Amino acid sequence: MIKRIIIIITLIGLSFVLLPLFLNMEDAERLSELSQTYVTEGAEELGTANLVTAVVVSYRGLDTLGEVAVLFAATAGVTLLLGTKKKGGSVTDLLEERRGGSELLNTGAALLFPVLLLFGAYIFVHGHLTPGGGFQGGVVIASAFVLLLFIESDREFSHSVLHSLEALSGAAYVLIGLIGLWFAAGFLDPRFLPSGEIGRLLSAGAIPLIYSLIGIKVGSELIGVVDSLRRRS
Amino acid sequence: MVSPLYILGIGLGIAFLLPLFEKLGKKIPRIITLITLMVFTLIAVSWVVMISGAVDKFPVIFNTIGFKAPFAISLQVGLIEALVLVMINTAALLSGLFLSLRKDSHWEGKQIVLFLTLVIGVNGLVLTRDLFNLFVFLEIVSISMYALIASNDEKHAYEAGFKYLIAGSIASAFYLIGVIYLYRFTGTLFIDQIVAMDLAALQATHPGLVFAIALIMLGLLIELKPFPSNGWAIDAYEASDPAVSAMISAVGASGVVFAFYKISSLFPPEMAEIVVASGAVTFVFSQLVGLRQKRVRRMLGYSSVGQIGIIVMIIGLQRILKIDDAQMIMSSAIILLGNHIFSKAGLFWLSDIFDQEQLRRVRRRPLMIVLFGVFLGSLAGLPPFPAFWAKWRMITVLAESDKLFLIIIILLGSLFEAGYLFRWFTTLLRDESDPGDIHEEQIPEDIPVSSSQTGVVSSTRALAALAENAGSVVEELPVLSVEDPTAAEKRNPVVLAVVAISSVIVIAAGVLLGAEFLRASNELLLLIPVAVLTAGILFDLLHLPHRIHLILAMAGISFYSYRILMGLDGIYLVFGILFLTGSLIQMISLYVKKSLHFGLIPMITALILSLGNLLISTTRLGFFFSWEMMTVLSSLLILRGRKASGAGLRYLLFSLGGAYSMLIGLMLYPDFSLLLQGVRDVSTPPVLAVFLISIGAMVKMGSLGLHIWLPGAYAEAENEISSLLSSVVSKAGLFLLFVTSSLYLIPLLPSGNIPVSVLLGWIGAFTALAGAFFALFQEDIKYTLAYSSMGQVGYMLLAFSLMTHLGWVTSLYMAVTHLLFKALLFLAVAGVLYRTKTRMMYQMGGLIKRMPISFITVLLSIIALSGVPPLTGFGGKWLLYTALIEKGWYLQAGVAMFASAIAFLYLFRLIHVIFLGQLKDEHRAMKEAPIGFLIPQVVGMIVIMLFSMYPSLLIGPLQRAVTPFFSESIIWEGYTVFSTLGYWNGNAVMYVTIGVFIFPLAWLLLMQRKHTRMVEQFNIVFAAERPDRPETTHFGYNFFAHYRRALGMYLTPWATRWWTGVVTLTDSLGGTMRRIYTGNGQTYAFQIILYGTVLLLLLRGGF
Amino acid sequence: MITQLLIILGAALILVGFWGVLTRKHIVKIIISFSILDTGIHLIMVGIGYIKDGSAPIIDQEMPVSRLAGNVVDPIPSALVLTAIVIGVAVTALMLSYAVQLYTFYKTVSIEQIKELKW
Amino acid sequence: MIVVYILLGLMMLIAAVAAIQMRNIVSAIITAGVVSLIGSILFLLAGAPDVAMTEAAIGSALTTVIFLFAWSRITEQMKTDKKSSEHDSEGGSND
Repeated sequence: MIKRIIIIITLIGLSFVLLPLFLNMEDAERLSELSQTYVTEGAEELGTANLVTAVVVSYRGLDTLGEVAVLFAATAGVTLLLGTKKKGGSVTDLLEERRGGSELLNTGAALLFPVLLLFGAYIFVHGHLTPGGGFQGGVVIASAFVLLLFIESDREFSHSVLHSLEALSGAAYVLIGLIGLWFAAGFLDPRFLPSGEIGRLLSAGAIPLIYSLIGIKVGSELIGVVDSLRRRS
Repeated sequence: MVSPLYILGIGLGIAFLLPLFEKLGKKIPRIITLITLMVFTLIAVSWVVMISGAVDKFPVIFNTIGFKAPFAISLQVGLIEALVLVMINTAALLSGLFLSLRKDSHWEGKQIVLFLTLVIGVNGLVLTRDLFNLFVFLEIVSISMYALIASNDEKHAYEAGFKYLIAGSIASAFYLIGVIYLYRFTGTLFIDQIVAMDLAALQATHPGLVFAIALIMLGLLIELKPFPSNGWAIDAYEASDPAVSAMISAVGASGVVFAFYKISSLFPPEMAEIVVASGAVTFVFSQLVGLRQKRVRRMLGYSSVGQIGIIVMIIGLQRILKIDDAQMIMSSAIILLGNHIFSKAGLFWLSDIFDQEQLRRVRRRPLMIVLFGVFLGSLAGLPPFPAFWAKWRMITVLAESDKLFLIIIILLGSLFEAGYLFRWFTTLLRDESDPGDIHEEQIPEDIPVSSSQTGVVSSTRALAALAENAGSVVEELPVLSVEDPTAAEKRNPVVLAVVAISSVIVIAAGVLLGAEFLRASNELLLLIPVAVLTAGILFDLLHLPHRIHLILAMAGISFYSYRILMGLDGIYLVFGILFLTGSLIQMISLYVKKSLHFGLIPMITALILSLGNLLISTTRLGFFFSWEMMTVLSSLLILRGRKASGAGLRYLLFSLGGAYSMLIGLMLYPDFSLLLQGVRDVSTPPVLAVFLISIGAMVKMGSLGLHIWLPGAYAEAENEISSLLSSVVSKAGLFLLFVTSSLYLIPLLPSGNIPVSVLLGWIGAFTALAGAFFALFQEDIKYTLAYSSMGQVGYMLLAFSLMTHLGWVTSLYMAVTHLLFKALLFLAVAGVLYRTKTRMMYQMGGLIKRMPISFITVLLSIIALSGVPPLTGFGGKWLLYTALIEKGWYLQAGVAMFASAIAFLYLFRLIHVIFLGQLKDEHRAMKEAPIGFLIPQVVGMIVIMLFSMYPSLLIGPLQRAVTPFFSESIIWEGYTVFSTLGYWNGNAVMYVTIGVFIFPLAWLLLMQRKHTRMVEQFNIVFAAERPDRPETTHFGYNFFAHYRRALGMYLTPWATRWWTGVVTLTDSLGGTMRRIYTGNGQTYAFQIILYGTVLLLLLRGGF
Repeated sequence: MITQLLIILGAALILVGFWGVLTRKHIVKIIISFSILDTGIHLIMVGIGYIKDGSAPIIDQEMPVSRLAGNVVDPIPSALVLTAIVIGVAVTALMLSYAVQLYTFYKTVSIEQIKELKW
Repeated sequence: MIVVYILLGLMMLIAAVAAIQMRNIVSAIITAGVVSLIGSILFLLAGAPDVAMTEAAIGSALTTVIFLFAWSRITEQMKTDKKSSEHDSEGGSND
């Protein structure tokens, strides 16, 4: 109990110290100078309708590359930790008992699966126009596979296809970045392709391409994570 | 110039593709990764080359996507980034090589992927100038580390990894909150833009600003494992694969350190002070806790944490200090970082090789010893390694800024660290028969003594805690005999080569830095010992025959001595002859050894050259460097002894303590170089400086209270080394006193007019007395001689502190004569020990007929030593008493007189027990000592006789050396010396004494002839003693037991007790401290949050 | 007002998260606490990006380029949160893998019983 | 508008506390998912649809799924452990 009291006191102390950060934070009246520039010039410079996408893919493109790398490392980590030849003793497939869902579920999933795939692809292809993009689309694609897992737990995904997809999309992403360095103004510059008319699908330079690659990579990585967590030791 | 984006871009691209490459072949990812790392390294090297060509054009900012800095994320390459990246990428490359070359390497698949992402992440951390981008790279690094920690699939690694994950997540949370608020307040994430803002004005409108910065600082600081919220990190170092620990410690931590440096430009001064405090606390306490640690990897973990702590401290300091000082001190941080990277990685690798080869000791594996020595030495900041120069620079800057307290912190922490690192070293070097104990003084216990006295008997118990630890450091390593029969097959020279590269980097960096530092004062010559040592070790590794090597070394020393002595005069010349010629003669005895003795000759040579360098160094740095070299080399030499592990460690620690004390003194006293040049009328130094410097000198001389290291070191070292140490090296302390002499004239107390030298005088007198007493009760002959040396040096201290002409002449005179007769004694005894194979006097006896020359040497030396006429010792004593009485120090004279009376008692025993009496059965076929031992003895005897007959030969030059300091007080007439109190004619004394002795002898021979009956030596009637075992019935055994009883409490080893107390206290302090590491991940999380809260509260107090 | 609300809410969630991290014994609960903590941070970040009466920074018929400034929320914090969320899930996945392996080795889910390494 | 925020905020807080206090792990995981879900509604309201989508897809859905997978793996192991040591089993070690 004393321990809890000490913890409470500490947390109170922490919040007390940080009060200047939490209180008197009114809504900002205007954008910061930096985002003002993004908002006023971003659409023109990059041709994206969704300015968040402009920031994510271009202005802070290095963050996003890093983010993909984080996910990549995490996938590798999860696979390494839960990988196949582990000492941890053998446990049978944890979903074994539930194997083979009802007919209805199977049919539903079979119908839903392509729809989800398409939806995911739609999200990342339209990342520069509407909310959402590579990450969200990737998750949707992953969820399609998760659905399959739920109904058919012993399903094995084709790992080599998954791995190749992941690796190649990642490498292509980097390659596009380098093309930006060679043929446009800098690394990850999407403007080596024409920026086109705002609001069109084929606009915003290489941004849709980049977001699609991110979508594929993120999707396949997340499938990898879920798959590793699911598989028996 | 290659864009840094290639490192990140191509690196990540390859990382993404690695799973595909694996399909082409199992080994392919390894090769590709290694090539990638090599490219990284080369890119970084190319930057360094480029930048050093045009420093003013850098740093260069590289933008992404073609927008300028605040609009897009940018990377920066400047000299400091380039240097850090060279170090990090090189270390990563070596790590990769190690991982792929080690035995049963499983380095494949995801491990390689994570390894590569880790390295890329660290590169990004160093390069990026954007706060949020920094966070992303931080997460890449962290996630790669989280996963790698458990890559060895061990139970404990999972535990440690989870704790690491918890801690890292909390740190990230802090950082992220800080970043978003900083964006809110400043409207940007570009570091340089924020730095350029008027943060103080901004603070007025946004009171939260400082806390936003503080949260960012805290996030990174926690990743840097500040004490006491760092248990999770240490667990990870302990539990994960050593190669991974090496990566975490060398590569991961370095990246975060650099990130911390990057954001440090945002810190307001109050925050910088908190950072300094945090770093200092981490440094000292981690090392303190490390003292208690017995598990090797955990110990290395504590060391890592401590090393990072000191760098954090510097990063805080560079925000506080003036701009020039800040740059200076930052350069030392970079050096320390590099030093840490390569040596810590090297040690982790070595610990892995140990596991792999199931080694327990390395005594017979020279290369391993060298590697260990290099890494440990560089971590402990010993010369000539980079950390030595870095710490020097740091301390210089701190001294100029009057931050004495921080200097003490740094030196204290360094001492602790040297303590546990070298405890490990000594344990590894230990021979199987070595108990690992401090030393084994053999004093019979069979007489009733009060409990307060038994301390003497078991001064073994004195540093029991330390010793116990020393014994168990490697306990957890698999227990196998020294050399496993299959070990030869298990060895993997290729892996050792990787480790060796790391050590070569450390050495090369150290030497280059040394050249850089010493060039400023034209003291490049001082690096000669390092060169000699390196060359010598190489010779040894290549198996150059011992004798050729010896001759080469002696020739080298002779040449060096010739060059140096030509340029010296006065006191310097006296000490030059003492150091160089004295040791050269003793080196002859090494000729006896036939086979290769690894490292012996290089180290002795380097030691002698370092001693010589003391004489020619002109600056504080040069002097301290040579002093430390001498210290380190002599302790390594002591460690060669079969049972010397404890003694060597103790010697090292005391010497380092003394050296650090001296260093602080030097720093308090900036005009030291003037002093060295013999300028005497310097401004009044602070009394503290005087004390600290004199402590440095007295440790080396083994003065009473600081002598604990002495008996073990002199006794347990090899015989030749003992001789060299006690007769030559101990005089270095005296030399320091002489060159700093004017310091001791200042008043001891602010009021009175008693100078410090009076205190020194008393210490000298009591050292002489105590040395004699301690020597009295030893059964072990080498301990007897060791304590005897201690006493003799006490006389020199006493004479020196008289601060009169006669006093100084006496001191120098005794130094020279002590060199002669102590070297003779040790060499003669060395010969005896060489033949008898025992050091216990009661196991000898009757050797007079077997070893006549040794007998004569010993006889001559003890006559000389004890101060009876007619030999040199008499002159010394005569001068001493004259000088004392002249000064009016009657009490001291009394003590000295008493001490020499006692000295005679133990000296007489050397002859009596060893050479007279009954010859042991096993010694019947014994021969005289080898010729190599005898040559120096004969030379020495001749010199002693010469000086005895013609004291002016010696006293004359000494007198002239001292004359510049004091007006002359003695006059010569022919061979007769006149003082104010009387005169001494060496010739006359000799003749009279001979006359006095010859007459009774003749009378004896004539008168007793008819009563004398010749008996065979083994006739039991002779001396009525039982000739054989048990030895305790030997007449020489426990010879002075009655005195012990009589002297009672005066023999209580106060000093030993005091130091025992200090060690026990430190040890238990460390033991208490480490209780905070409960092992519970949740507690660690709480500690982190509490730590953060406290830091923030402190900061709030500042506003 | 909305910024203030989101920030207070975020801070409250952070505190709840810390409370959970510091007091729950079950490692899965601790991981849950971390994800709540993360959500709190994301709330704060979005709150900071909010602009008075702002809408999403997306150009369409109702929101032509000329009207953007002053009427849309700051895109930068949104972009940062995006990244933070993905990083959060990556860390959570790793934590969960650790939880699974810890159970395999220690046969417990209580963090208090997982402390073989200490001192 | 403000009222909606406050209401959602309160729900979120309650859900968060509940997730931490609940004894049943599965409910706790799902409740934590609810916290995220409400969060994503708040994001949508605050003019950040991108974030809202991400939070809903990743923070709420995906995170919950991996939590459940991981937890079921642990419970699965618990079951086999219990089977292998039937006699000294002591019941629920959920919390």
